[in-house]
Amino acid sequence: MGKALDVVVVGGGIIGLASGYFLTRNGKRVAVLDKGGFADGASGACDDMILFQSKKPGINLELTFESLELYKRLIVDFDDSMQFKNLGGMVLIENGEELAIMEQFVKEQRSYGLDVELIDQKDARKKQPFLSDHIIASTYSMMDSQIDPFHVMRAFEKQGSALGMQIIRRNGVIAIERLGNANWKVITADGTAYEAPAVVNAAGAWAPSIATMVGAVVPIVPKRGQIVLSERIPPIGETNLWNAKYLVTKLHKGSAVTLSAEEVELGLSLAFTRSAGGTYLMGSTREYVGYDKSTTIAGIKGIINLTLGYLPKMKDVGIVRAMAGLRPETPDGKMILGEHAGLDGFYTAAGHEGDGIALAPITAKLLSDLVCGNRIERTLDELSPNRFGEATNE
Amino acid sequence: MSDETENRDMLICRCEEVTLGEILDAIDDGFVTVKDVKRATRAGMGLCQGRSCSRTIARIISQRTGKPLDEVLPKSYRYPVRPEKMSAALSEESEDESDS
Amino acid sequence: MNRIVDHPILGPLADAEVVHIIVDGVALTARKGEMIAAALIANGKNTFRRTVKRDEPRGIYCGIGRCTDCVMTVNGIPNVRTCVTEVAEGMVIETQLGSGEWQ
Amino acid sequence: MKRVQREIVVIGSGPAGLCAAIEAAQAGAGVLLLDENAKPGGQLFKQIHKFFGSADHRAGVRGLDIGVQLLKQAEDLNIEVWLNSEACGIFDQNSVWVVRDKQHSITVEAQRIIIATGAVENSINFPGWTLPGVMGAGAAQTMINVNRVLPGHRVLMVGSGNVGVIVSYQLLQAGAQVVAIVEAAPTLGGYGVHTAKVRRAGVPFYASHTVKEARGTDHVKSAVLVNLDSNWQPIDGSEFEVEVDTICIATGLTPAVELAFGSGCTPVNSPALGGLVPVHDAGMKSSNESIYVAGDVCGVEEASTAMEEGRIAGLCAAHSLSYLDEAAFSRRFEQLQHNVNALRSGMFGQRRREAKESIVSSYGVHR
Repeated sequence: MGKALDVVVVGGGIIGLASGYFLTRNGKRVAVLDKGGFADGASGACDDMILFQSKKPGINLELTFESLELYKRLIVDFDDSMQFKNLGGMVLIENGEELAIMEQFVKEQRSYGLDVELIDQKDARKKQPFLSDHIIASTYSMMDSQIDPFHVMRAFEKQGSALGMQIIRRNGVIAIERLGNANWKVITADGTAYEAPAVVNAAGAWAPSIATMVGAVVPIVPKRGQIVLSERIPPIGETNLWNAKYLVTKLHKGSAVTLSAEEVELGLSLAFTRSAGGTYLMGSTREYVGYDKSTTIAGIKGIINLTLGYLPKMKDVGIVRAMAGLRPETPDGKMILGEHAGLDGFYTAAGHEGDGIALAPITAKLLSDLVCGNRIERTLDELSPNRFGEATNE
Repeated sequence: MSDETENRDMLICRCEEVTLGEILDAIDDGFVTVKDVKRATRAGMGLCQGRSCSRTIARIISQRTGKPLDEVLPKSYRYPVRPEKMSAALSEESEDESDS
Repeated sequence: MNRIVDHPILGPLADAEVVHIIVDGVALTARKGEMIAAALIANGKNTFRRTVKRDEPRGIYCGIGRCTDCVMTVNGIPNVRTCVTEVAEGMVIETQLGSGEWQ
Repeated sequence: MKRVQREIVVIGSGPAGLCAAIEAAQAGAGVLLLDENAKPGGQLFKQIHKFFGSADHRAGVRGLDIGVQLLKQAEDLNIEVWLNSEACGIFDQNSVWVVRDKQHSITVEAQRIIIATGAVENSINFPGWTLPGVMGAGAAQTMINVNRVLPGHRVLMVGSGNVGVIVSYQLLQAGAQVVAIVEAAPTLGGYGVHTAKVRRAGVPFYASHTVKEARGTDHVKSAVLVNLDSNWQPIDGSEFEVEVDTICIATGLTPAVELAFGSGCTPVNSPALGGLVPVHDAGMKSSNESIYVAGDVCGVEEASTAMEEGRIAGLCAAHSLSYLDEAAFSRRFEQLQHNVNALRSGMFGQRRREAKESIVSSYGVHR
């Protein structure tokens, strides 16, 4: 079983590896367990974004600010850029209704300290020459940044291992028992057991099944997102792009902005972002299909249809791959971070939906402070696993 | 395959220009399957999606770690299996062109 | 010229309609129905592109449309696999530098 | 996207695909045959050498002539053939996404799919292996026999298996000079009949040798060969340089399994058959009820075995749609089984036969 441990982290995606690194840096002896290979979960099937503009004012937006600052410090500590880039972002506006709602939303975001503005068609076209004529305006923020998930995970792994963090892959957790001495015993597929006073459930979309092993309830639902990857091409315009339509239908339930049948059925919205490898990730869908990670003809066609609607010139660009990831979604759109009531030493750090890359450092730091008993300025009640009351598995 | 250690600068992945050295370093860092090495180095993420290099990478991992080949493979198999222009993925075939 | 004009098994090369192509600004002739890569090699051109990182020359490698090493910019569109794309009259073919230019 | 329905869709019109389509059509099923190339026939039209084996395996007939005969049979049965049509993916077990002429997309909903996508050439790596002029032996074969263009004039062949020696002979026929054939193993690989022809033409063989380096700036100018000791390590000082403008790599083939595995067919590793292949039963059915496999995609063998496996797949796919009564089906099935087993004889054949038998016997386990 190896040397005694202080924390067993279940789940080796970006949240698990980041948490393992911060805990190890705080002097804890940590083992990170993953049932799959490197980045087999959502962390390996998503875009690179540290995105502000899609966030409603509130804790998610605040935590994204803090997370960006942490990334900047980690880049210095690790002496590794991890392909961090600050290209900025534009949310594309197609009609008057969207413009009215986005004007209001931008005002709110600015009051929350987000440096975002509305720009007209001419400026939008200057920043993104491939834009379709029907785009009437856009938001623009230099805050939206990105970092390469694979570089980040490899850096957390390398730095953590250097400090003694263990990483065990391809060996899933099959049971977690509570021992008499108040330790937890985590039993893996090959029979090895890992014992420690603290267990962190960082299993993303699979966090519910880990929680049930200790009788806890984590109301996370997998939400499939299909993504289509282009071939490597020189940069298309300055910034990454999203469409206002989807955001508006979320912000204003009764708004006159309507989605097409395809957009409703697939939960389609535009996310057009440049990867570290020079390819463009085009997405994405939002489908409740359980743990099925396959791609579909409807999904791929839907994404291409949507993208060409906003960027017609992309028609001559080739696609090399389609993939899907499972976003871990919570009922209130906020992550689950904290110790479970009545289960001392059992923590959950999961449920980041589409923001796992952006929020990994701040999640890991707060989780590590919780486990180590360090003082935390902000209250984390909003994120507590116990906020769902007597949640039952409906 | 000439002696491995000497040719660290030799390319293994033609599309993404990933060298033998980068792949060996990734293996030594614990990335010991074709999928792991792809995500750690981009080898296999290029235009041909690993068709040219996955088998070679599997052999290098197997030689370096002693793992049998079938533990190191398979790579991931995602569609489309050929690079297709976005316009081609979309444009319907008109009625007359295809028969019944 | 690298064309196999006569062959002990396949016999003499049948004549084919001539197709004119422009390669890096130079007018060349090709045979109707043949692949771009074959036409270029027949005309003595073996370097089809230069790579993104190392700016190294690349040409035909698998010859059956799978390794994507033979891609060039054809009629302004980069990453066209020349070993499985037929020539066409007036086709403009350019050696591709890196990931190519997108107008 | 436009959707059409078909009973049986065959992907790949090489020897396996052509024979699968013919057999299924003869049984009465509706067949659509797809190929991504402008001409059907796959490797058949590159094989200008004479086949050998028993008479009913068309011994003494050249590959390309077999191709012409099969195409004629397919036309007589008016099998629907879509050329320049790439099968990009198989979704929900039976929907084939096809892109035609690299311009149009169409979804073909098939009751049965026969994957006959063949194999791709392996690579070996040495400094300079990415220079123009270094290519697969199959690429050179396609250039000379299909495109009638010489890829180069002074050729080094790496690998002495059947592909290496046959392509060397065809390079000579096309007017190129084959400077040498190197083989890393201590003994040569190909069938004696092919090796003898090439040796008679004066081409030197270097067993226990490999390429240490290819030299050139924009194109291959020369190759440095090196002698290998008994455990395949280069012997310092044994290097010598040969002036060549082309290096052909003939170091084996790997099944082209992306379509099969992308649609969820279960893989199994079979070194004797070229690596990971889709598990299949004696009737060539994969782990997926509606998907059959045939030819090099489920085990690298020869064109003749690919043709027989194609026929078995076509027969069984048609029968699974209740074409042919039980008696007619089992009579034909027995005959085809006999044919394919007869081909897997001799030292090489035996190893492949055992590999196939272990795959078929493990079929139940893998389902």
